[in-house]
Amino acid sequence: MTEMNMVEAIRDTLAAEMERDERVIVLGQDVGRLGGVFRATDGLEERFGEERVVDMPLAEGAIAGSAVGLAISGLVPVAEMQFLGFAAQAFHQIEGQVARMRYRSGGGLAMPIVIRAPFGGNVRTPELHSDSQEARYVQAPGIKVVAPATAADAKGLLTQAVRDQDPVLYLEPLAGYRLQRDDVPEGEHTVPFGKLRTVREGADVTVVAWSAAVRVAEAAADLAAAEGISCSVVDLRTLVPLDEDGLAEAVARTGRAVVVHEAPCSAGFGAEVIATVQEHAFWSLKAPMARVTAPDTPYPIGRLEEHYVPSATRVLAAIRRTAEAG
Amino acid sequence: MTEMNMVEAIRDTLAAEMERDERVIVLGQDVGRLGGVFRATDGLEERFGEERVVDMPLAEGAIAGSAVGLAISGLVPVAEMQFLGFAAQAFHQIEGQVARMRYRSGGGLAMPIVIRAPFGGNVRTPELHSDSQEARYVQAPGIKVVAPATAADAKGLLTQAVRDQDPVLYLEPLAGYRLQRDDVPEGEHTVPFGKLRTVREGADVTVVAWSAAVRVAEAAADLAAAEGISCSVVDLRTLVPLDEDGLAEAVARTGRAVVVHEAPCSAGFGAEVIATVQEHAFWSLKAPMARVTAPDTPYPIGRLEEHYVPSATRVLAAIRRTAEAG
Amino acid sequence: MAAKRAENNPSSGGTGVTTPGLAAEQLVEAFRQMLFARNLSERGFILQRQGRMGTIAGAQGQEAAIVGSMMALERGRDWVVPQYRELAAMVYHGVPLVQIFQYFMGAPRASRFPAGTKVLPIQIALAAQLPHAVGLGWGLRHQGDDGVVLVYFGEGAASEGDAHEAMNLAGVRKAPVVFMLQNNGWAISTPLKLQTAAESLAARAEGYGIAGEQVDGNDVLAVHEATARAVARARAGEGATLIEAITYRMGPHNTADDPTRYVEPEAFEPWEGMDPIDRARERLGAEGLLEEGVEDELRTAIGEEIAAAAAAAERSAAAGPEGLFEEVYADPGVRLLRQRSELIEGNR
Amino acid sequence: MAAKRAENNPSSGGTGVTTPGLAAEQLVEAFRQMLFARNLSERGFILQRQGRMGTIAGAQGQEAAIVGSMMALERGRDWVVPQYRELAAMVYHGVPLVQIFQYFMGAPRASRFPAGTKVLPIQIALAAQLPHAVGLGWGLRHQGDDGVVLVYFGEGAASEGDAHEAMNLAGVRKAPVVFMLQNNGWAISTPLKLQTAAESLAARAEGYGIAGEQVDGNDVLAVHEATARAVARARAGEGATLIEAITYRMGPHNTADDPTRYVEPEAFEPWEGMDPIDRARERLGAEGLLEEGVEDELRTAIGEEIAAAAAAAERSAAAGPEGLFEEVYADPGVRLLRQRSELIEGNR
Ligand SMILES: Cc1ncc(C[n+]2csc(CCOP(=O)(O)OP(=O)(O)O)c2C)c(N)n1
Ligand SMILES: Cc1ncc(C[n+]2csc(CCOP(=O)(O)OP(=O)(O)O)c2C)c(N)n1
Ligand SMILES: [Mg+2]
Ligand SMILES: [Mg+2]
Repeated sequence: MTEMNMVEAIRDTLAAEMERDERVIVLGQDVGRLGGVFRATDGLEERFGEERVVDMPLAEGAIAGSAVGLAISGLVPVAEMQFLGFAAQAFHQIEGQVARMRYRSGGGLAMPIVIRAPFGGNVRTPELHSDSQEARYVQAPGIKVVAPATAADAKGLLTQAVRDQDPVLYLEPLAGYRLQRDDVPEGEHTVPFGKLRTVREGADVTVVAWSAAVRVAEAAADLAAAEGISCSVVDLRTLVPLDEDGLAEAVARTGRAVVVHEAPCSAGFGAEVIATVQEHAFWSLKAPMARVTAPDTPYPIGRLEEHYVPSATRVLAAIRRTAEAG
Repeated sequence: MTEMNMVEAIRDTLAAEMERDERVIVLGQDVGRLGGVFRATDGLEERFGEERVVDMPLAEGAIAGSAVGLAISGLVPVAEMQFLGFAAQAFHQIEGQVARMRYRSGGGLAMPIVIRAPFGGNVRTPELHSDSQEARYVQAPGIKVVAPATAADAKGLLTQAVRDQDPVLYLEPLAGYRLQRDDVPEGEHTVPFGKLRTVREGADVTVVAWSAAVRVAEAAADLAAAEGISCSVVDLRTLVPLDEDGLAEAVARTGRAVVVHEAPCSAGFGAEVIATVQEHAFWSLKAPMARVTAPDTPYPIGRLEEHYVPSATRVLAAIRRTAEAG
Repeated sequence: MAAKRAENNPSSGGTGVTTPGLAAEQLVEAFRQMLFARNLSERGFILQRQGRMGTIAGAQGQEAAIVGSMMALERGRDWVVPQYRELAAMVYHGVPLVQIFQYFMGAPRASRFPAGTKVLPIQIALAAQLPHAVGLGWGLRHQGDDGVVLVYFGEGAASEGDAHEAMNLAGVRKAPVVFMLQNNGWAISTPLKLQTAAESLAARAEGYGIAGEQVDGNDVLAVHEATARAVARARAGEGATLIEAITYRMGPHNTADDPTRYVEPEAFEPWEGMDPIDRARERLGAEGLLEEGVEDELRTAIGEEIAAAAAAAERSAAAGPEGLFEEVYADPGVRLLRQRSELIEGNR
Repeated sequence: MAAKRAENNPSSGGTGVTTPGLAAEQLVEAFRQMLFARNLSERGFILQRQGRMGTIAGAQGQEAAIVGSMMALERGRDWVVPQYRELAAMVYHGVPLVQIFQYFMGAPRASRFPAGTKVLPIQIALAAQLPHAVGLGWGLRHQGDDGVVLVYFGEGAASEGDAHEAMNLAGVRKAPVVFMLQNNGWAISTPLKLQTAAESLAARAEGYGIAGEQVDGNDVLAVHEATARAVARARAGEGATLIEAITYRMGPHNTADDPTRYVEPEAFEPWEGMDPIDRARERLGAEGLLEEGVEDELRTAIGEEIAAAAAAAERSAAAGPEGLFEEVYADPGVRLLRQRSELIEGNR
């Protein structure tokens, strides 16, 4: 085990995978000499050369779109979108092409592509940089959607993503990049897709989250514990594939659930969590499941983000309500 | 009242609104001389001239993006996306610009824009033409999402959309374009946003749908009635704004719900319907709410679409299960 | 690099390039391929009208642009990335004809080509295939493969952002790509003048630092020659070329289209007598390469081949609901497998 | 329309256009505006370093390109659509300086400009403002308004599909738009040669049927002249122009950037002595337009104005959660209003 933050874990994993498999190439805006605006690719160009770590023209569609062709040629492209919000510029390529090429070709063309993108709030960015838009990619069949919450999972899930035969949208929480350090297994470490992580076990309410919201959920669980409410916290890790059995069981054990995410409420992935749980564990529910999310408004400018992004206080309030209901 | 199909209702409404307000202009691919690939704008160019009915270059981003500028100049653009699937090419302009410009400008710049787009299955199109992608626009705060199921509502909601100060994504069901004829009020007819339509009242199960799925829901309700199961059918009409009270009440009255939509299951708008209902009407629920949707796979080629798009038979099966549960 | 102007399109009133680029027997083969492309389009329309096939876009009028370019590639070495009218190029480069029909009949897996076939499936979002072609060419070169990628698109598709992003990237990466822009004057009902104010689309090449040239798209030799030059340049590591083939859509956009709604009859006038097949036949005749009766034999053989493939495609198995789930993911996961069994059971 | 080449950018080694385009007093005003732009950038960096403001991108090195172009518009008649470095142009055309600071301090409604201000808010998705500018210009003309739209973007943004789609549409609609492409050599860390292989970005104009020209972007007179020509053309209904102003980013990309990680010191060499403010000062001096001490007075006055605005912005009210809900919709509907009251209560 080595203690590191998430950016370090991602960087090390990329280096290890590039070392292991020369088909892996990294492409994106400013990923080369600069090492990425968050330094997630720092040192890679120096080590692997500018043919394998490629600074791309400023065109997200061409980044995702050329990754399709690179994959067909036999390479394993790991593309970076500088911010998830700008992946909107490539949305037609990601959902219409990256996600569908295997299906379109009846399995003839595999798409072992990783698209890495930072997202999430609380870091005072200009507009569009912090938007949480994971649900729209869940609605694009053919791509997997992965959202680690810890440095260890960042490594394990990224390793899996690079080796996976399917395209993976790999979401990196901006707020967790440097803030949080944790123990990361040394050497080979993969985390399988579709298995949630039980962060803590508790008896009264199950809090469901992913990515940066997991830390908020944990903080809220701490506060709740101080009030005598015992919470489970689960980290979904991957939205596609979804661990629906694990999720249903985790909620069934307490009969109460609070889902936390940074995206706006309506049609956010929290809705899917609730729909899935009530389909699989309806009879064990003791109270309505609650969502703690951003409101249905655009990500705001700096001074307002503390109100927008779910806080431990807001999650605590929902935990209380949910624990007391019924 | 005049009997007409949906394409006729849309065409007449566009003409009436262009007549009423000279600021209204229509733009899109092949909307002019051809009158649109589905003839929804047939005759408009002849009547209003090619400065107000504008054939655009083949670039969806420029259609949505220039609509933003046209609106700022003081016009009321009604843009057509030839198929909703190709609005993906304009997704960054729709969610990042059309939807946000009012917010960005602190209310200084209104965006009275309508984006019309046909969508939905059962018409044997090539790939991407039939995709149901309404949920991704619901996750784009700032735009309203409207999906009429009848010709009368097509008129009433389109009139409202053109007059609305907010941008509206107006979704037209391909399958309903010509198939279905119904009575449409003559003269001025608006339908307010955010009020669902009760298609029929029933005692046992509430079936929730919008757009083309409403007809499927009705057909299933007929089949259920023959088996002695009495269904309410509600048509949401607008997804944003959502009539959450109307929805919760409609489900509460029966305590059982089936949601039907053509989009893939995961993170589809059906999840939002279920999440909203259980938040507002949990204690009245007698059984898990069911979803009848497409699977989490891309819209398939012709021979498979009968399996993909929810059929009355599949909805009936879900109604039965839901009626019997608990 | 300024774009060359074609001297022989109707608007400039020329009469055709005369430099021979294809050997005699290749010229006959090109003629045969053009007949094949024409027949395939015509058969497609008939089958669609008979309700035996879905919407299809024909190649009528564009056979020289398609055949001249496809034959400038080496089969098994170079790649073809189609828009949707280039069925003949797909077949020439290894796609079984029966799969073409299966595709339009809506059969699953119709676009899974035999291993080693260097052709991408038709994809429907206009211009979205262009960045794929660039990535593919770049990736081949990265791996020391000297294959060249020929990608087709229309003058309508050229207005999409993807076209710009792809050509600019090709310039930066010196990708071995030939961008074959078939300017057929129409994007469904939208005429060129509403598509762009540019006088030359090949002129866009300069803004990307790639080579550009306009060519008479109805002259199979001229197209072949321009493409062969571009392929040689790409093969030699000199990067991409944008070829604007000036041609004309002689039929409706596709089987769903009714051009009488938007085309003035005059629009066709300058193109009368420009039918690429007629022009190729004249050339063959002038050079004494087409013996009496040969064309009829070719047509008969082609007709039989195409009819047989269509019939075979119709015999292919009906598709069950499990087809929905095939090859969405390499590894679909529990949730999708559950949806699969529920759907299959629900349909029983 | 072929693009004109600038004769006076470092790569071609020229020394500056001499045709005067601005009257004497306008020239002094241009100089003042450039000092203002420079000071605003510098003040922005200081405030950001002090933690009093968010990330900001400076205009250092690009003042001539910005000021020369903005002054070629008529205030109150023409429109400015910025990328993000053109704060001086926004202020010149009516945006209150205090709102500029409020924007970077993250205050709500900072981009709601006084009624009649013909400036669009900064928006952050690169190139996405270009189709807005085209729609705006087209819409003005449609309504008989002869205003012209000046839209700024960088050579990085020029690689986006939106740039292509917008310029092509401008050609078709003959929209009265001036596309001011500031080619400052860098997009964050990405140098021009990895951005495009084109030798001239102005050359792209030909592919859209619009006018194109390269200009020495560090010569305020040259920029003014080129823009004035383009504005006149647009006003006369002759359509759009793409101006490529060759300039150089003298500082980091923005306050978050550390250029020593990626710029070789040599990269700056050709630009030494090309500081647009120095060049303007020289010209003023040569023409006897800048009396001793005037520059200092200007600098002092500008410094005070800017400091006062920054201070005023800091005093503006803190934002409560209701700010999240303002102006998302004209008519928010029940659900959003419920979310609003829940959020406000939940935060109490
Ligand atoms: C992104 C996208 N937008 C719209 C369409 C609908 N569409 C299909 S073909 C076509 C016209 C294409 O014109 P062009 O590129 O010139 O090719 P041509 O049909 O003339 O060969 C349109 C608008 C589409 N398939 N994809
Ligand atoms: C669509 C989009 N992609 C990425 C970014 C992140 N980004 C902000 S500025 C910048 C570089 C812009 O370069 P250029 O257009 O040349 O303008 P300059 O900064 O040089 O003035 C990048 C990549 C963005 N804002 N928008
Ligand atoms: Mg065409
Ligand atoms: Mg730049």
